Amino acid sequence: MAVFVDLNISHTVDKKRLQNIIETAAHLGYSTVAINHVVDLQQKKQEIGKPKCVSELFDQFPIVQGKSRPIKVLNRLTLVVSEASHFRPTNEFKSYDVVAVFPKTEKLFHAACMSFDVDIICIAVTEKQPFYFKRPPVNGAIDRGVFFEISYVPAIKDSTMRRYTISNSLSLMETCKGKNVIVSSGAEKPLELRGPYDIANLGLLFGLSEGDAKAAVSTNCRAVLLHGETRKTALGIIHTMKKIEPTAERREEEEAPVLKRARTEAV
Amino acid sequence: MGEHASYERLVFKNASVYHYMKIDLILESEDKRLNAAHFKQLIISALRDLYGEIGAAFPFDVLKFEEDTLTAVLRVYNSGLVKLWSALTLLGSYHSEPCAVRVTQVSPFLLALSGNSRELELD
Amino acid sequence: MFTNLEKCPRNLLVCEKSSFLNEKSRHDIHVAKHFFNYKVSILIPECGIIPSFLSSVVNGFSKYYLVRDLPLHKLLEDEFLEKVVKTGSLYALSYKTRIDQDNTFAILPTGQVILSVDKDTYEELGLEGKASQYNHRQPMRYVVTIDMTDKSLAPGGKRYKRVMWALKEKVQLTSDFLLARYSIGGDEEGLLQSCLSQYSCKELRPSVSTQTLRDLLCPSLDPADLRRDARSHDPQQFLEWLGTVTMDMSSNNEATSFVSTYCCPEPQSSMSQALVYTVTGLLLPEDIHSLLKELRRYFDEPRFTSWLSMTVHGFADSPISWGSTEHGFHKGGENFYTFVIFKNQDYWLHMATGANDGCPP
Amino acid sequence: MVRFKSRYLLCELCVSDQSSLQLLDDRAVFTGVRGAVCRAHGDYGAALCSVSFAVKYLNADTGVVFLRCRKSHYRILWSALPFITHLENRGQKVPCAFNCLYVGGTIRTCQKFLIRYNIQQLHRMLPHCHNEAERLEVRRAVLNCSLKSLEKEEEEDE
Repeated sequence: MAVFVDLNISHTVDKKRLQNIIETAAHLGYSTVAINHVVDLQQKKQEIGKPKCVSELFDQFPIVQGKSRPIKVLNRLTLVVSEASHFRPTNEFKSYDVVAVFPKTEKLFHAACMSFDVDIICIAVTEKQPFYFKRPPVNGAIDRGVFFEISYVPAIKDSTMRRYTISNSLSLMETCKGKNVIVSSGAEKPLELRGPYDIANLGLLFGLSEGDAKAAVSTNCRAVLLHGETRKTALGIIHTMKKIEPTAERREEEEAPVLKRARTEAV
Repeated sequence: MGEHASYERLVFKNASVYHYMKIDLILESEDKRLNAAHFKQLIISALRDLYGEIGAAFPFDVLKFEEDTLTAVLRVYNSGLVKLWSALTLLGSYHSEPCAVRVTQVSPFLLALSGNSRELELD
Repeated sequence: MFTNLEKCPRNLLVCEKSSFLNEKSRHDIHVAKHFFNYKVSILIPECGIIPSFLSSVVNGFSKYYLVRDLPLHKLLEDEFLEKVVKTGSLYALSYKTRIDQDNTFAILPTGQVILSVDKDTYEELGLEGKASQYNHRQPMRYVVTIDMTDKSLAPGGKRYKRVMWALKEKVQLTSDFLLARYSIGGDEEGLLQSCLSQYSCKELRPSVSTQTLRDLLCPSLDPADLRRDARSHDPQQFLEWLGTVTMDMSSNNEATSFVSTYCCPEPQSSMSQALVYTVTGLLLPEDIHSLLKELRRYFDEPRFTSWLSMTVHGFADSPISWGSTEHGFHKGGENFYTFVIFKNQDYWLHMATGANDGCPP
Repeated sequence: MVRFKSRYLLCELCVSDQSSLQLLDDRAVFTGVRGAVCRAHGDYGAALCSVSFAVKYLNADTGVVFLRCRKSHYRILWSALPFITHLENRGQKVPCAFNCLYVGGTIRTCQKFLIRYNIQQLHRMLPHCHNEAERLEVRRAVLNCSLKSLEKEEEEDE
């Protein structure tokens, strides 16, 4: 029981469209959204840039429907990896609130589950899953508090992809038993977004139970965000940042322990 | 107290055989018109896409449809609720033009649809 | 075929049949215990305009206030407690907070404060509460109940100080609130306003709307027959019909028609006109009780109809439904009751709640 | 390790012309059945069935087919089979119907059933032989074929 979150709004350079999508998300009752920057590491010369500051997007963020708060917008990085050597955590990661990885091979999936310092592992929805989900890596990911993501927009757009989405997520559920799953949109247009209760219902088709399906758009997303925070900070206990003042020497600032590690555990 | 009705109490669990849904159809271009029959046909075709001929055969009713606002109230058997709802969620186009269905409220009681406190706006 | 898709959330419907003249009749308790009412709609068959005695009752409904960004501890300070909470019945419900997502607060006229909060807030708050009934895998929502009338919570006491410390220093729980206060004298006009003068406070009156329906079909009702064994329609069918009327739907379809096969339940009769009268806002149980009393008087004069109905909807995001029974929002958050009042002072009462709710009393 | 439970559907392909069975292969049956599931149960049914769906065995001589799918969804597959009126392979249409004989949890139980079924069929068909010579011919053929090639039996029936 937490606020509704959509962690996958596709980034476009078209600012107007992005604003439109975020307004629609706020209207549908999402309290937090993340703009997804995809970097395909297969292609050469792909650099992980710093994301644009979200505050440039709006002068005033749209109010979430039925609430008096404005919507929260975050940045997310998704790395498409097909070779293990491509994945190199860099400092740029820290400028994103959430980092996801889309492993293309079984070996990488294993590595992503067991060792990569990421928050989300994307599940293929536009093609047939090229490998089986094995229990050890999936359990490893669950233990580490990493979440699996299913995007539903391809299922709206195309009948074949709908089949892949459903069958891939069903085979994932056979292994993970509905734990550590989030459902997000991947929307490129406002009309592709769906309301949180609709998604909670759609989760039943993906093999989730009713409670798990609602958690997939709310509590699990909250856990992802907290997990992201632990990556940015030292386990969420110490937060270091540079002081911008030119005269002052670099100092470590200790913030109050906002997070306890236990809280990021999967729910 | 012979003249008055004697006290009687009944408790029903899952008494209602139906669920009711209040929905909005949103089309990209606003000049398209459709009537209740077209609307139902659209939903049936969405059901057929997702659940095939067998899925498209289950009954549901369009209790109310307003052509100017494209809002509707549907009635569906409990066993078909999840199917109908998910078909509406995955409905993405009408006559090859993007569209979306927004579900405003779902309830096992039709009366509850007439008093949704989430619609209260005091500003 | 797809068994996992055929389940749906449970719902409860409690039906009672009794007479207002029955000494043991509990109708007033049921009304009084349903604290946060959002909408009342009255259906009077064969009636064109609302009788003046009814509209005057409705006009006398208590005002309510929308207060912006009000810290919860303000409502629990000694001064406010003494002046407002303990001298009349105060109803407070956080506004624009959703029970399945946000922290939701309510103050009941019994002096109980109910905080339905998420896990983070609960842990920071450090007040004793219990896990919400509607949790999944791990508790993510907790309900804290503070009884301000409890002696150990008297202002100045140790426990009181702790509560205030938690709400003031630990976490500043702030929200928009809907407030209303019922007092018999009604002398303290603006008492609430003066107490909360430093916050933006808007006075609101319940809004009223009237709708006349013509030529409709209506099921014939027999007060003695709640269960409807003998006849063919049951309480659900009646409630469904009531729904179609209040939402103005056609109810004379053929069984073969394509769009809708809904029909008015048999046996039926036709009605030349009917009046639907709705009041919306934060409505107090006391006011609803007086409305109910007046509705019973409707039959003092000879009328064309033998029954009328009153439906009261609760707030979907209230943390309680009846008394202190927990209320939740799964898909619909419905909690409402319907009185069907008969000429001979018999009544039916239907109380309904949705999936994440306790059973109505 | 938890085993994923499967169901095997033992089906018989009924055709008017026995030789047309030779036109079929695993692939044709696979696409035909998948198409039927998709028509009858839509994208959702097709997606459910596609998890571990396979044509395990096809005997082009006797028309015996083994289909495998997950235990939880075999009814979806089963209920779509009656709607198949023809299969297609390389542009050639083979009108046929699926007759589901047995549903088992392992290939082994299906095989046992198939043997029993074929023996039954043999007993049923044997009295139809027109003369002693035909009967002897059948007997010889049955004795000739080893236990390994069970499917031969049925061929002799015809």
